[in-house]
Amino acid sequence: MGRIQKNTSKLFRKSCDLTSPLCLVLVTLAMLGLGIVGLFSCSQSKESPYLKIGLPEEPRSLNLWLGTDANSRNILSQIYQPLFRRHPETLEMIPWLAQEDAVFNEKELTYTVKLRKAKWSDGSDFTSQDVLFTRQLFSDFRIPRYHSHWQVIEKAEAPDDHTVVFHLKEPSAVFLPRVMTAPMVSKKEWEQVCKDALATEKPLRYLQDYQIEKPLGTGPFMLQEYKKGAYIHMVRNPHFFGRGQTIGNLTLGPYVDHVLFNIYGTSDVAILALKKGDIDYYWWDIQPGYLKDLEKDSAVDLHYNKKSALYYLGFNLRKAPFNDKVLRQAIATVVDKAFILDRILQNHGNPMHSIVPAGNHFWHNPDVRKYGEGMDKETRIKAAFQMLSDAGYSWEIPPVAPDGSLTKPSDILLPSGEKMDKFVILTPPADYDPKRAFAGTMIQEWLRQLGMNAFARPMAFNSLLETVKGKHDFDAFVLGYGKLDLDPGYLASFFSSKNDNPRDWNMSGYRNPEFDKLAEMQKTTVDVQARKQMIFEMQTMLMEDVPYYPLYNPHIIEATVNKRFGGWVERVDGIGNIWSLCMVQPVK
Amino acid sequence: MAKPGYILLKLVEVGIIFFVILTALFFLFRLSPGDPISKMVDPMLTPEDMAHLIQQMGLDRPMWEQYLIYVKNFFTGHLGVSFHYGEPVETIIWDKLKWTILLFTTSTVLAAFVGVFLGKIAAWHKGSRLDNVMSISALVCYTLFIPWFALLLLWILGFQWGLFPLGGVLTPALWISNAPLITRILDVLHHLMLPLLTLFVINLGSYLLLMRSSMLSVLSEDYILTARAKGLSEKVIRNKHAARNAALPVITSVGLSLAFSINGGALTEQIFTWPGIGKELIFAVSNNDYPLAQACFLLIALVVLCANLIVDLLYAWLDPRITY
Amino acid sequence: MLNKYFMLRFYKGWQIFIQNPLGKTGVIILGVFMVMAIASFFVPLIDPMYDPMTGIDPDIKLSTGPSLTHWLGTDNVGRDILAQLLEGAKVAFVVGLSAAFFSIVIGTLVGMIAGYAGGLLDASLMRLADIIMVLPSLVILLILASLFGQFNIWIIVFIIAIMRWPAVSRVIRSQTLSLKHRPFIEASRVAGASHVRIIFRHIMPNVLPLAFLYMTFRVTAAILVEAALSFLGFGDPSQVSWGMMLQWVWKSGHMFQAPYWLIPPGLCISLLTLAFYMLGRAMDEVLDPRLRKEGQSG
Amino acid sequence: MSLLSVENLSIGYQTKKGMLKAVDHIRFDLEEGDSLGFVGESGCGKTTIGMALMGLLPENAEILEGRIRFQGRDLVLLTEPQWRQVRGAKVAMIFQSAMNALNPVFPVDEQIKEAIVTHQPDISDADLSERMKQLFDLVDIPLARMKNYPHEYSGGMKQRAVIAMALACDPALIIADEPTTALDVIVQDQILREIKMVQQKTRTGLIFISHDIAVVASVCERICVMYAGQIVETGTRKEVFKSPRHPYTQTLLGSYLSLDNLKDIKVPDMKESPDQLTDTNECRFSGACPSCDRKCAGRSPEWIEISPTHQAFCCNPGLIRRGHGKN
Repeated sequence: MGRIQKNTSKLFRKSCDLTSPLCLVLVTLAMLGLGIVGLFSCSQSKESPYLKIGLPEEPRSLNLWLGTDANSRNILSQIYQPLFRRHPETLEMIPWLAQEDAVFNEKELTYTVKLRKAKWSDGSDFTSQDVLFTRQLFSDFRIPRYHSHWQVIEKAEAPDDHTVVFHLKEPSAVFLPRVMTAPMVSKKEWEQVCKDALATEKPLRYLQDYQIEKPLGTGPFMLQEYKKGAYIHMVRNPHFFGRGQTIGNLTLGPYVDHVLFNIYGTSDVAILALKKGDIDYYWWDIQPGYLKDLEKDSAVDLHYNKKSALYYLGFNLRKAPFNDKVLRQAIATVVDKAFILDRILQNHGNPMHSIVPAGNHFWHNPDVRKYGEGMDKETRIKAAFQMLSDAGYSWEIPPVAPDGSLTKPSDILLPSGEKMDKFVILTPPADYDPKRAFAGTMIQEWLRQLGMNAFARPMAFNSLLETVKGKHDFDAFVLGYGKLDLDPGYLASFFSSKNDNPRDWNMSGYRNPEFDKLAEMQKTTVDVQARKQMIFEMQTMLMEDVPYYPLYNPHIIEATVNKRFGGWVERVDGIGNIWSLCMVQPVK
Repeated sequence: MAKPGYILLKLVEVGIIFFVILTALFFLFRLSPGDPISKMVDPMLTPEDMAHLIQQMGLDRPMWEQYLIYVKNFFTGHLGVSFHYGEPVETIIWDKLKWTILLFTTSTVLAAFVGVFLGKIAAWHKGSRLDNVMSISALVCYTLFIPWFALLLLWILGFQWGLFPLGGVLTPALWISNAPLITRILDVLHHLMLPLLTLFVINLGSYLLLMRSSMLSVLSEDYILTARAKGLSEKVIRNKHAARNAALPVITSVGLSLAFSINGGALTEQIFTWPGIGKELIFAVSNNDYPLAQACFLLIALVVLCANLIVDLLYAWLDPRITY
Repeated sequence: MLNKYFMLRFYKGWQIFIQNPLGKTGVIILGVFMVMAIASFFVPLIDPMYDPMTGIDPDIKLSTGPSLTHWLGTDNVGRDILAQLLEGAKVAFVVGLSAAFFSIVIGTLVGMIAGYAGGLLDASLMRLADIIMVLPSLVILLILASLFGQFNIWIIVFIIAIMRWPAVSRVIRSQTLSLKHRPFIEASRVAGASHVRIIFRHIMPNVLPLAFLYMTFRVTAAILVEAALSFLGFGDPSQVSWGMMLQWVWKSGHMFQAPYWLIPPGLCISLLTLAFYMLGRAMDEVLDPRLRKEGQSG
Repeated sequence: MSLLSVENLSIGYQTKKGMLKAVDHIRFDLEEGDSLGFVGESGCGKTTIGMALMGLLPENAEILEGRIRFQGRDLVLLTEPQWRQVRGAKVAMIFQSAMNALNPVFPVDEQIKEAIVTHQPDISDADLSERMKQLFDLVDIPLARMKNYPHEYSGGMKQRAVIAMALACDPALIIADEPTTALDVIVQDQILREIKMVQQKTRTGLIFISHDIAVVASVCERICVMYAGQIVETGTRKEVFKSPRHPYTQTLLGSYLSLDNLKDIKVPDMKESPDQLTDTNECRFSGACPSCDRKCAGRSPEWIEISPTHQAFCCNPGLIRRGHGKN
C-alpha cells in the first residue's frame, strides 16, 4: 500500500517537474519545424511522373464481387474487362475483349463471339475457358446484377480457345448491352476460391469476403500497391491487349506508366489539392459551389458533360389524391423546371422532359407531352387552375380570380367535394443532396399557390428508401438516379405492374396493361429500330400519365489540371472512364 | 481502499454492464429500419438479388438465432466480417485504432502537461491579471465548438497559410517514391499537426481549469501553511507540496478523457479525414454495417468502462482521504 | 414559510452573483442571444425571403457576401444567413434549456428518492446512473439518429436529457443524504409528515439551488451535443440550427470561400456555451462558500 | 534582555467593510526558555498574533503599528527572504489541526528532513539521520514508523510528528496554536506533557495559544487573557488562576470551572459586530460585563497593576484592586 503510493508519488514528481516552460517551447517549436518539413515534402511531391487522380472515398473492396461502389468500380474497371463496351461518342456496342462483332443466328438463337488474343496481366493467355468459367461463376453464385441477365443464356460452349458460342433461351434485346458488358475473370485466379466457397453454406458471402492482394485482369493497368485510407498505386499492364491498337478509331495507350489514386475524405480537400496541382484529376463531379474560383484558375480545365441521370418527382398512384392523372398533370404544369435549373443547378444541366435523359440521344424520345413549357409563372398557374377546375376540383377562393388576377387560394377541394388533406413531399436531406432537398422546398411553395397544402420534408436517405421503396407509405417524393444505364431497359423495371411490390422498382405503383405489354415485348426484340419504336411509345405513355415527373438532369462537371497531362476522352457521364485512362498522355 | 474484494466486485460489475451494452446494441441495430442493402439504388439490382444478399448476410434468420450466433462468435473472439469492406472486423479496427491512439494519446498527454503547468501558475497568482487572462482564455478554449474550431484551423493554417496538409495521414507521392523512413515519419507528424492542435487547445482549456481549481483547494490546506512555517521557498511549496497533490485529479481525468476522446474524436477525425475509429464508426453506422459498427461501439464502451474502473482504483490508491 | 426563506436565499445569491464578473459577462452575452432568439420570430414577417428554411432571395443564385439586403450574406441557394443565425439562437435556447430542464428534473427526482429511500433502491439507481454516465452521449445519439432515420428536435432533446441526468442525481443524492438527518426533517417526520411531503416541501427547496447550478452546465452540454449531431448530418434536417448551418457550409463546399458563412454559426455556439458556462461558474461561487472570498481569520 | 518583546502591536484586516483591527496595541515580553500562554475565545485575535510572529499573516492583513523584537531584531521590518531564514530555524510553529498539517503524499521523515535541509543545506547525511533519530526519540515515535505516510499515523502520532518538525532546527521560540484541540482528552494530555517536557529540555521559548484556559494553565508559566483583540489581564499562572481580577477572566474561569454557577454567560460574538474592533478607547467588554456600572460607560480602560507580574486592563481600578471576590 505505502509502497504503491510511494511509486505513484514518484511518478507525479516526474510529471510535475516535466511541466516546465520548456514543454511549451517544445510544442511550438515542433509545430513550426514540422510545418517547414511539410512544405518541403509537399514541394517535393509536385514534380513526379505519375498521373495522379483523386478519389472522394475509400474504395469498398478490390474484390470485384463486393466492390460495387463507384470508387471500387473506378479502380476495378481498369483491371477486369468485358467482351464488349460502348463507344465513347456513338455509344454503340463495340468489341473489346472480343475480336469482332458478335454473330447472331436467328433460328439457332446463338451468338458466336470471337475473342482477341489477349493476355492476363501475369502473361498467361485469355481463352474461351475463362469466359465459360465466368459464366459458370455467375450462375453458381447467383452474382447480383449479372446473374439475372445471364440467365437468358441456356448454355455456352467453346469450339476453340478463342471462340465462344452462347445458346439463348429466347431472343434478348439486352444481350450485348447487359450480358456482354460483364467483366471477365480468370479461371486461374478464381477456380480454387470458388471450390472452397461452394463448400461453405454462404458461398456468395465467402466469395465476396475473399481478400485478393493483386486482382488479375486484362485491362490497361494493374495494381501495384494499396495503402488503406491513403492511396492506390497502379502501373501499366505490359500485356494489355489494346496497347497501340486502334479500337473505335481511338489509338489506345496507355501513355502513362503509373497512376496514383489519392483517397480524400471530403471534396473540399480534394479540390484544393487539385488547385495546388497535387492531383491531375478529381474523379467525382464538382458542386457548383466550387466553380466560381475554379473557373478563374487557368491551370484547371473544367469539363461539362451530359449525364445519363434522372431526377424526378414521384407520386404514389396507389391512393388519393395522386391516383388522379389530371392532378398529377396539373402539378407537372406548375413546376417551373427552368427556375429549378437556373437556381439549383445554376444552369449546369438541362431540363428533362422524358424519363430517358436527352444525353442518351439514341433512346431519348424528344416529342413527348411537355408540361408548362415556356410558360411564365402566371400562365402556369392559370393553366393548372383550368385543368383542375375542368376535372371538378374547386376552391372557396380559387387561385385565379374571375377578373383573371392571381389570388391566395383557400384549400383545394377534391371533385368528391371534401378537402384535400395535407400531403408530404419526401426529399433526401440537404447534406446528402442539396439539389433534391431544395427542389422539394420550391415545389412545395408552387403547389401552395394552387391551394394544396404540401410539405416538403427532408428525410435521412435510409429511412426515405425504407418508406418509399420498402413500405410504399408516402404521398410524393423527390429522388433520382445519378448513373442510369444507357440501355432503356430500366423503363420496364420502373413501371411494369409486376414490379409493384415492396422493395421492388415500381415505387409509384404505376399500372398500365398496354405499357406492360410493350415492356415485355421490347425485352425480346432484337431489332434495334423496332425496339426503339416501342421505347418511344412507352415514354409517350409515361409522360401522359406522369407517375414520375422528370425535373432536371445536371451536367457532370469535372476538373482536370492541364499542366502535366491532356487528352481526356469526353463522353456522356464525364471523362472518368477507361477510355480517358487509355488516352491521357503527358503534355510537352 | 483497493482491497482485492473491491476490485473483484468492480470487475464483475464492469462485465455485467458490458454484456448489457452488447445485447442492447445488437437489438438496437436489428430493430432499426433499413438494412445494409436498403441504400443500394441500383436498377440493375433485382429484388431476388437483394433477397439473396440478405440471406447471405444471415439477416434472414430469426432474431434470437442471430443473437445467439452473435454472442457465441463474440466470446469465441470472432467479431465477424464487415458487410461493407468484406474484411474481418478485427483487422479493420486495428487499422483505424493505430491512428486514433496516435492522435489522442499525444494530444491528451501534451495538453495535460501544459495544462497542469499553466494551471499551477494561474492558481498561484490567484486574482492577478495573469490569472484572469489565463483562466478566461482557458474557459474560451474549453467552450470552443470543436468542429468549428477545427474548420477555422483548417481554413487559416491549412488553406490560407498552407502550413499544414488539409487532411489524410500521409503524402502518397512521398511514400511511393520510397523516401527514407525519417521523412515518412515527419510526413505523418506533419499531417498529425492540425488535428493534434485542435484537440490540444480544447483539452488544454479543461485541464488548466481543473488544475487551477484543485490547486486552489490544495493551497488552502494546512500542510501548505506548515510548509511555509518550515521556511521553505515559495517555489518548493508550489511545485513540491501543492502541485503534486493538485495534480492527482488531473491525472485521473486524463484517464477518463482518453476514453471520452471518442466523443470529440468522431468530429475531429471527420473533419481532418483522419482514418480513426471515430470516423469509421460514423461511416459504419450510416451504412448499416452492423458487425463493424457494433465492434467499434463495443470497443469504445470497453475502453470507457476500463478507464472508469482504473480511475476508481487509482483514486482509492492515491488519495486515502477520498472515500466513495 | 420555506418558500420565503428560499426566495431570500435566492435573492442573496443573486446579489453575490451579479457582483461576480464572470456572472455579469455571462448574463450580458445571454441577453444578446435572447434578443436574437426573439428577433427570429419577426424577421420572416418583413419578407418571406427572410424565412430561414424556405426563404429564397429571387435575385441571388450563388452564395453572396454581406450586403444591404442580407447583412451577413446568403447561403448557396440565396437564403439569408442572418435569419438562419437568429433562428439558430432560438433553437439553441429551446434545445439547451429544455434538455437541461428535463435532465435536471429527472436527476433531482432520482437523486432525492435514492438519497431519501436509501437501501436497495438507492444502490440500483446509482448503478444505473453509473452505467449511463460512462456512455459517450454523442456516439449514442449518432448511432440512434442514423439507425432510426433522423430525429426531430424534440427526440434529440429528450435523449440528451436521458443521457445527462446521472451527474445531477449523484450530487442531489449526497445533498439529500446530508439533509436527511437534519433536525427539521426529523422533526417533520416525527410530526407525521408523509414521505412525499418531506421530499417535496422540505428537501427539495434545499437541493434546488444546486440543481440550478447543474442546470447551467447541462445547458452547455446539450447545446454542444445537438450542434455536433447536426454538424455531422444526423440532426433534424427540417430544422435550421447553428450546427446545421456549419454542416451546410461544409458540405456545399463553401467553407474555404465563404468565411461570412463559416464563422458566425460556430462563433455563436461557442459564445453561447461560454456564457452559460460562465453563469455556471459564477453560481458555483455563490452556492459553494468554499470558493467565496475568505473573510478574516481570528 | 528578553528573547521576544512585542511593543504595542496592532494588526488589521482589510475587508469589504473596511479596516478591522484584530489585534490592538498588544505588548508582552518573553524570556529565554520561558513559556507564555494566550487564552481567549475564537476570534479574539490570538491566532493572528501567532501568525504575525511567524510572518504568515494572510494577504489582506497588515501590521498597523508596533514592533516585534526578536533576538534584538525587529521582525516587522523583515523582507520575505529574511523571514524564510527565521521561520522554522529560529521561530517554529505547531499548528491547530495536526490532522492536515502533514502533506499526505510524502513520508513523514521526508517532510521533517525537508525542514532541516532547508536551513542547513550542507548537513551530512550521517548528521541528518542522527538528528532525525534524536527528534523521533524526543517525541517518542518508534523509529520504525519514520518512513510511513501521514495517513498511516494516529492523530497523536501526527501531532508528535508535527512537534518534531517544529523542533527540527531547535528554534529559540516555538508557537503552539491550539495544538491539541483536534485530539481526544487522553492523547491531549500526553501531548501537552510532551510539549512541556520538550520545552523544558530544550530551553526554548514557548508561546501557547488556546481557547481553553485550563490547558494553557497546565503548560505555561505566564498567561495573557485576550478579549476582542486586546490583552485584558496578564500574570503568572497562579495569579490569574487563583485570583482573576478582570471580569472577563472571571467569566472565562467561571464558564470552565464552576459547575454550580448557573447564570448564563453572555459571550459577545466578534463576527456579528466587527465594528467593535474599530478604533475606540471605550471598554469593549462593557457590553457583556457582569460588574459593569454606568461609571464604566464612556471611560477608557487603563492598565492596573496588582503585582509586578500581574496586571489587568479595566476602567474600574477599585473593582480590580478589591478583587471583589466573585468566587
